[in-house]
Amino acid sequence: MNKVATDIPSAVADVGDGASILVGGFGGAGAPTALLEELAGRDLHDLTVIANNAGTGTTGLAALLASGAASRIICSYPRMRGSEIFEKLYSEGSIELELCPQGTLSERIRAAGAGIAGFYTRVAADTDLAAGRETRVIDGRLHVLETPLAADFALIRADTADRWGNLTYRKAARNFGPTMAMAGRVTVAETDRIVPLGDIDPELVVTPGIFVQRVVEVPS
Amino acid sequence: MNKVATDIPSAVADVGDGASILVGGFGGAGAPTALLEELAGRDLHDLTVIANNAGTGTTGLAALLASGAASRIICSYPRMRGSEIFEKLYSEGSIELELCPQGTLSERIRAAGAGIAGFYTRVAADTDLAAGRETRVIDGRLHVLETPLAADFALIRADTADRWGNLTYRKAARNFGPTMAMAGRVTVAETDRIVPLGDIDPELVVTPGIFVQRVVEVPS
Amino acid sequence: MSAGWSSLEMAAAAAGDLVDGTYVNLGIGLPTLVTRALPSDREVVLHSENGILGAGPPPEAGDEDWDLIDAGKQPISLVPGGSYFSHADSFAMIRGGHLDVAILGAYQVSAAGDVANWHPGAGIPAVGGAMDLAVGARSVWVLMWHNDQDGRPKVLAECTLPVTGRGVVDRLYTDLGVFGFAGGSLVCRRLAPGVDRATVQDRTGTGIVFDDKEGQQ
Amino acid sequence: MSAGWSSLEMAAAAAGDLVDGTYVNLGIGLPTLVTRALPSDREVVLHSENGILGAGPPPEAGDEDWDLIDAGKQPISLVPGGSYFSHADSFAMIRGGHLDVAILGAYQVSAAGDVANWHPGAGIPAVGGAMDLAVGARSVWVLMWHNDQDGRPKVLAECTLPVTGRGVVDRLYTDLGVFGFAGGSLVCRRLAPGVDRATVQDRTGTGIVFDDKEGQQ
Repeated sequence: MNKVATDIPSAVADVGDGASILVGGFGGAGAPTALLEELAGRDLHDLTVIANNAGTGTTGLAALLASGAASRIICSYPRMRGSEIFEKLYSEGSIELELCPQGTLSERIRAAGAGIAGFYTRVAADTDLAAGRETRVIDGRLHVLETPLAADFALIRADTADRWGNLTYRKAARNFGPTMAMAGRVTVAETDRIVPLGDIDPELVVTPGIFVQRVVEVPS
Repeated sequence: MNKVATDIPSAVADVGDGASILVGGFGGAGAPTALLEELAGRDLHDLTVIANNAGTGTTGLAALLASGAASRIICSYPRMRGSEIFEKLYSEGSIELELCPQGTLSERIRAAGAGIAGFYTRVAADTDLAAGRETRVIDGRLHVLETPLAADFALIRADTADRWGNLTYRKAARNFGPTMAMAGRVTVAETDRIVPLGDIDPELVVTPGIFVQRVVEVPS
Repeated sequence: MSAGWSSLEMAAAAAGDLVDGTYVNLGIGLPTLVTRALPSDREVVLHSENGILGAGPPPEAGDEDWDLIDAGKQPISLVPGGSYFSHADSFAMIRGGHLDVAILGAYQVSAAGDVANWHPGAGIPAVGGAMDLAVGARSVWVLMWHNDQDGRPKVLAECTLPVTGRGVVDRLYTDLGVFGFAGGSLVCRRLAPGVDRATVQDRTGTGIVFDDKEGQQ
Repeated sequence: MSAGWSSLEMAAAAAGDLVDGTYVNLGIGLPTLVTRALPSDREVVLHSENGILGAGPPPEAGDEDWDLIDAGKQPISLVPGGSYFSHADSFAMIRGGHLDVAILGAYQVSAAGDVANWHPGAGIPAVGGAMDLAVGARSVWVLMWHNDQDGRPKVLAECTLPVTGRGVVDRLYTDLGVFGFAGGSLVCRRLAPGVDRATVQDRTGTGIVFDDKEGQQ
């Protein structure tokens, strides 16, 4: 078993038009910048991107969006300093936005990875973000039914990997990585380094390799 | 902030009749034996115990059950080699058993800790364990609605703690600990050692202290 | 607008109400000032939604670590006893009622304790973790200016902007004082120095019940 | 009962069908024998429901670590590349479809691929992770004796004991051969040495479609 991809292009070679992609990172921390820019350099179309933000500046996710590859984005916080590329695409009507509360977003992704077909949460109940959604009163309080959010691919950035796909993360670059890794039908991790099998302390593994299909070394 | 209890009795001093208690461990690994035996030595009644097993031999959970303290147990695997104390109580009608699939048990506990009011799972659908339960067809498959399982107390065993309640575990003694810690209104961890604040590498913390109310040093 | 608290004084009022051992999430914007005003005689653990407990002050210029940022994507540090965890675990803390206090910024707050802070009314909205914090934290405090840049009240009988959560705000800190909510009414608990009851009522879009013994002394 | 496979030979038949890179959960009882029969030319990663990936063989006597046990509470070891995680994460792996194969022991299997393995019909039942594995693993294999201790068939038209999961079994390994399920029928894919079609049909409680070219050669 060897999940190490030889280079960046081969790590995401099978991402095609219409694919749904979970993209790790909170701002720049944990963003799989190299994988995103590889995709940005292709002639991709109609991707659905699921990420916390909608990219800033001109690199990484912003580059992918600027390439016109994405027709839809599901995220919690698209508007921030530097999100001009997304804002332009959105105002032109070139990209559809589904806004989702951040914790509901991460929980929907976890649900997909954990085989949970739906869950009830108070978050967003009786707000515009839950307009028209199925609700249920539980213990006297209004809840919204939320559904799992899986994707064809999960692209994440981690710190250390081995050839079985075990991953550790660095500080708060962990963020969405462990959760998205569970929910990608194919999860690809770009990592600072790849070490021999057994070099990662089993107590320190954050994402067990079972959730990861490919790793590629991209030193920062 | 100092969550270190001075001794075992004071760590569980407020456990009273009728309390619900999450009890960590898978077999003996991760079982909070000292805390359980402290409770067994009191004149407690009508406890609800939530645990994977129902105790074996005569120590730990078996001792608590033998003391007559528990009137009800929710678990996945009560019958195993050495579970004679539970079997006797059950056959006498002294203890009520609610059997729950192991993954549904851990997910119900997590739901309580994570503020999820209910979730749908295929597990147990169309089996005797889900008889009479609310169901829903999702994507053409039958699912069961499961509810969160919180408790007044969670008693767990960990490896290393600090005075903020941060915890690490040892090997597969981790099992239910991190999940139950989230779901106890008061979570008490007995640990092999307590180290100064800052001595646990922040990347290695498995249970952040926010989930833990008390720690007590019980060397193994 | 010379009377009342500065932004740092508002933050200090909130910070002073955080007792030892409190787990707190600070929203982006004004609430981040609370970090600068925390009394040194107590341990308050700061939670950052992106997977951090024990968030500490910004590092010296040149020492920034862009893998260690806060919810506003600004470089921070980690205090001894801090930890890192995933977003799913971070929001389990929030949604599961483990945070003692969330201090939010806001566009508007209503007399019933509704808060509106995710949708400016026009343009692209951005909710982030606001709705999770609004319903998940055990106690929700709002820290905001009492009036908007044009002098209009931000504390109203009803929010006119889309709400983040309904009936969730427990305390409100503004430049004019500290407020609570009871029986569907805004209650003034404390007036900022140099602010009188008539002024605060005049600058508020809903009736106020005054219970500000401390502030009047 | 002299014809057919020993328990270890049954386990070897299943083990031989596990390809390199497979993530497998082995139920307690007979399936644990699969660990002894794994071919050395491939890496198969063993999952243990109590929070282990990379479960390895039992340690030498005297080297047991009771914090490192398998689902049957027996001491094991961890192979390089292994990891530890919580029960919630372990069952997220199971329920979420991340395990390639679960090999379960069973009391009964039906022609429709139902499996009964949690309730012996009398006494105290114990479900453990059986129901989670039955619906969660991508492929569910059952490893069991073809008949019970009294010679009665355990492969039936319908399970008479409470089922663990319905229509979930993909393959069945018994002492008499290897079976699949198609169109509501049991399909014999391979006969154990010395077992003929008449014998296996005679010892089975449901009709068999034979597709055992390999076994007949």
